[in-house]
Amino acid sequence: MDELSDLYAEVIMDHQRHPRNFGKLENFDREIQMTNSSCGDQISLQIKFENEKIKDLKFTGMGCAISMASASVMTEVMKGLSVKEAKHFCDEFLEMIREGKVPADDLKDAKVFSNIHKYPMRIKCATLAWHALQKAIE
Amino acid sequence: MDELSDLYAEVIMDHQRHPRNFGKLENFDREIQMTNSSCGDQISLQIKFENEKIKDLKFTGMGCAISMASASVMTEVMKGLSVKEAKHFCDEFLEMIREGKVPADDLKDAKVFSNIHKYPMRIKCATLAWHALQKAIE
Amino acid sequence: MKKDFPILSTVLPNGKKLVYLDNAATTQKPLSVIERISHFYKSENANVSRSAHYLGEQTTVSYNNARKAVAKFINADEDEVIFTSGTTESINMIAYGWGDPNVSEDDEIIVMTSEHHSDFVPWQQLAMRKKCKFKVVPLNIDGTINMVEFKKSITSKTKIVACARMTNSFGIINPVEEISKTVHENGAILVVDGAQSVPSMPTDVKNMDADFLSFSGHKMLGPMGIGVLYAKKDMLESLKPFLTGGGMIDEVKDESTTFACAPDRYEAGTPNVEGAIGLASAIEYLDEIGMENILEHERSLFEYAYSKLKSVDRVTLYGPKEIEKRAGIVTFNIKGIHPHDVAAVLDSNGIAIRSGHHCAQPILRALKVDFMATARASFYIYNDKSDVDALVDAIEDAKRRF
Amino acid sequence: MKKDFPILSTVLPNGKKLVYLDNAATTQKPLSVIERISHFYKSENANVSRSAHYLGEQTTVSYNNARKAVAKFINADEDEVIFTSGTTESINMIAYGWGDPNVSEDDEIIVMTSEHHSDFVPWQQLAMRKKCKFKVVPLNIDGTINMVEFKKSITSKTKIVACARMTNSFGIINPVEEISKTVHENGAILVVDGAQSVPSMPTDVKNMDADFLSFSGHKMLGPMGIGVLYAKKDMLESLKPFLTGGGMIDEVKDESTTFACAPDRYEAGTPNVEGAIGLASAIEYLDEIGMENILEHERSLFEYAYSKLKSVDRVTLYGPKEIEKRAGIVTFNIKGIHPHDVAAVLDSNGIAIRSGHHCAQPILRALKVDFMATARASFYIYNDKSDVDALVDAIEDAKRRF
Ligand SMILES: Cc1ncc(COP(=O)(O)O)c(C=O)c1O
Ligand SMILES: Cc1ncc(COP(=O)(O)O)c(C=O)c1O
Repeated sequence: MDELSDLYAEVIMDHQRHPRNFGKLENFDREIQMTNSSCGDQISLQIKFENEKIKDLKFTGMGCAISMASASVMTEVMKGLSVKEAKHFCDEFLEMIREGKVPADDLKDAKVFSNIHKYPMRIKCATLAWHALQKAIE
Repeated sequence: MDELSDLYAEVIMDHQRHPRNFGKLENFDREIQMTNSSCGDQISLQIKFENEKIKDLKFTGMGCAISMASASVMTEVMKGLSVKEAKHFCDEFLEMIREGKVPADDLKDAKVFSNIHKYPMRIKCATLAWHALQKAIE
Repeated sequence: MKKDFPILSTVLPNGKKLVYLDNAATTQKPLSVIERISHFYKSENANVSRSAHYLGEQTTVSYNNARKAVAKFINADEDEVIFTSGTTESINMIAYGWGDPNVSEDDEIIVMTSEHHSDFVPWQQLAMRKKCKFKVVPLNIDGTINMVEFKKSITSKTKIVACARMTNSFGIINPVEEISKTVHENGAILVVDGAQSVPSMPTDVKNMDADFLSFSGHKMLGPMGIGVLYAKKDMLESLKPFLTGGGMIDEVKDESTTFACAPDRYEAGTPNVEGAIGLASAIEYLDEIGMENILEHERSLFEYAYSKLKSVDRVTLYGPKEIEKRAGIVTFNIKGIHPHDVAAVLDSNGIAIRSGHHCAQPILRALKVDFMATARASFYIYNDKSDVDALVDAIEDAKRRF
Repeated sequence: MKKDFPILSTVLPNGKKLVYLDNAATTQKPLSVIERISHFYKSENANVSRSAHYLGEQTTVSYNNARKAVAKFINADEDEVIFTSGTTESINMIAYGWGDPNVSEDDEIIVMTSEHHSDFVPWQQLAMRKKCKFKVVPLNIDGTINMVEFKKSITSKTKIVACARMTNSFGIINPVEEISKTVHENGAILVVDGAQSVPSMPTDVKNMDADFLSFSGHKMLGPMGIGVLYAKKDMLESLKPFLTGGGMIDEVKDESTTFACAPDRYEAGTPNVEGAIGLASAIEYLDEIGMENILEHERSLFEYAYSKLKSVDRVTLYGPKEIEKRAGIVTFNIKGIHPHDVAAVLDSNGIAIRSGHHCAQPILRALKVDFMATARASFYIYNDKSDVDALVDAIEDAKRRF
């Protein structure tokens, strides 16, 4: 395809069409709501912790393909990580998006967002869910 | 001389050096203070009326040569005029200054200000005293 | 006409030709305006009013002439034209400068649900400061003002009614003349947001009988950073100076300050002369075309786009169908595609539209618009039917991809 | 350097070459700034942040980069830089946005007698709104701040101290570092007016420990209509948004509005992107010369002018003699000639200076300056000794004529 597939990679389109961990938890320790004020994207994130680990997490929200796919990928990669690992993962992801830095660690599916730093107007879309997580575990 | 003599005509320089009717009246019916806010020029005008006529008038003030000479000339030409004549005279003067209109009536010494309309930044200087008079007799 | 606008020949890095359809956000500038600005800085620039030298005189004359040009353009008097930095500042100037000294706890302020945030939040905040009633007039299903509800909501306690002459969300032309009559019958003042209407149709402040009117230069071919507040002469008595400082004073003493006359008293600090003369140059360009013709042109493009899009599968069009209620704004959504993604696909086709809430969350919420966001294509003088065709093609591309 | 500034080759209608010495009022623009503006309108222009298309992206990136450039120039963080329309708006934004919510009747506000009206009237009006004490610090005979009196006037009740780093009337550099220490020891905040200092000397907000700093683009080679408010990070909590509207909100509901984060929350409405990028381009030009060098250059011209004028009959020079307290402003009067007439004669010689009260009536009144007005020649980067020579010659001409 064309240059748009840079932005809307297969994996992103897949997560957008079938978001993972979409919905509400019956039981959660922390809930964070966040909006991207310039474009109106919204996310609500619920987390259940156990032994300093992210035992489960789910999200609901409204937004573009990038922000929804990014939230979906985030929940997928974060499940089961320790809070410390999650923080580190977040930092790596945000540096990749904002500065185009190649991540030191394996970001798994989150790597498909590495092109976003070339689209400055979409950075906020790709990072919304991750900022919500950061706030939840800070 | 050069183009400056357009602005600072002999008559103007004479009135500036020797302002007529400068000072305070012992007895007056009306006193008006006015400032030109953009440049700070100030005038205080006192008038004594008699039978609908301007019997006497004096001014004090602080300002540039144009504004002081214009006040001096104004007091000289206005003394003895009826209020109606004075109003008319004022209108003619202001039209001459603001629009460059050749006055229908004889403005006497006040005609030396006819070049001022070519100096938009000095219009307020030349008209301050006349506005003060207008306010005093309106 | 496109050749007067250098930016319109832009080719994107992917080789696509730019089709600029984001005019309700900001318009492009003709060469004449760009060159007027350069000329100003190359041969006139000085501070205004207070510098009595050759350049200062040039600048002062140009600035005063710009004020005259604006006054003529909206049929106002010179003293009624206050230069601001834009519509948003103009409206805040009324809210603080007129609202604060004149509104009290028992009063009411009325706005329409379809107002732009800049004509909504300042009034809401004023109402909060004054602890007075803030009424938001409901809309009809097509986004037009529900006039029955409006007339019910206005009372003798109403002090201020704020209303856009044209909305930026759907491009609806509101019946301000009718609103104005009702407002004045009830003893309130009418504050008109002209940010969208002044660029797109004739404006006559006396005809519409607005007490205040605000608009922005950048939405009508002028530079950024300049706007206008028209204040009806009768209002100048009760409009308090809002920003204070140099240029708006008469005399400053330690204990008190006296202020200059209007319009100076409302223009604190060094004015944006560049902006004012740039706006005057824009007005010259618009006048040559004629504001009636501009409205007609926008409407013809709207009708063309509407007729093409109304039968396109998955496309929802917002706003009334009646052409006399509209100007050149087409607001739409595509089922299953978030407007940001629509905008991204359109952008990859060279087409610049806007997506999002358009600073108009209340109307989107009230009408329960999908995603609380829409795509919006807005036309201006330099657009033509081929731009609409390109838009429609790109919408098909978006549908294919999502 | 003069050749970078097209306007400086102006020849007046009477054949005289322009000598521009009104830089404290506004500065001229180098071709690079003028062309940056044209380029923006010819190939980048869009609305910022909210328009996610090719041009919108260009504009947003340029706007953000401009903010970074300003932050770096004054050693601030990006989030601490708020774009305004100029110094006057910046100061009003502090007075309304910080003053109104944080000052009460028992508090005190202190300003210097030498403040510009834009850094005097907003504080006086705030004090009047709050019915609190407004103290004006007396000056020494040379126009410098009487530091003994200042230290006596500040108390634990003092909330705000406002002071220019450089005055526009006499070009005096005030000891803000020392003032800052005293202010903070007393638990007050320091608001610095940088309108004159930022263009003429290095600025480091951390070093001078200002809580707020304001300046204008047009006085430092940038376009009109753009200014900066620096707000120290600690102050952002207590600085209320002042102008409300589009672009500064988080969510708007009928009953309430939540605001975005700094700096967006303080920039309501479409920002002046042209102004911001023009200012960034000006900063680039200034950085190439170096702010230390600019101060040194101004001082060398001041010293040259001072040494020539101090022995000229009928000429009175204002301000301190010590060069370390001054930059490139020479303020003077000629005995028996009103400064407006001085300016007129100088203008006929091609020399642009300013005459009048320079928006600084309090200092002129306090020092009992003749005419309550002065003539003022102010130098900038493109002036040289030949300009000073022309000034001195023209002063002789004025003396001959009056
Ligand atoms: C010291 C000082 N403060 C404030 C101002 C006001 O700046 P502006 O007119 O750009 O708002 C000026 C310039 O006029 C100034 O010299
Ligand atoms: C209807 C309406 N009102 C107000 C505004 C605010 O104008 P500005 O951003 O130029 O201040 C806009 C544009 O954004 C608008 O479309």
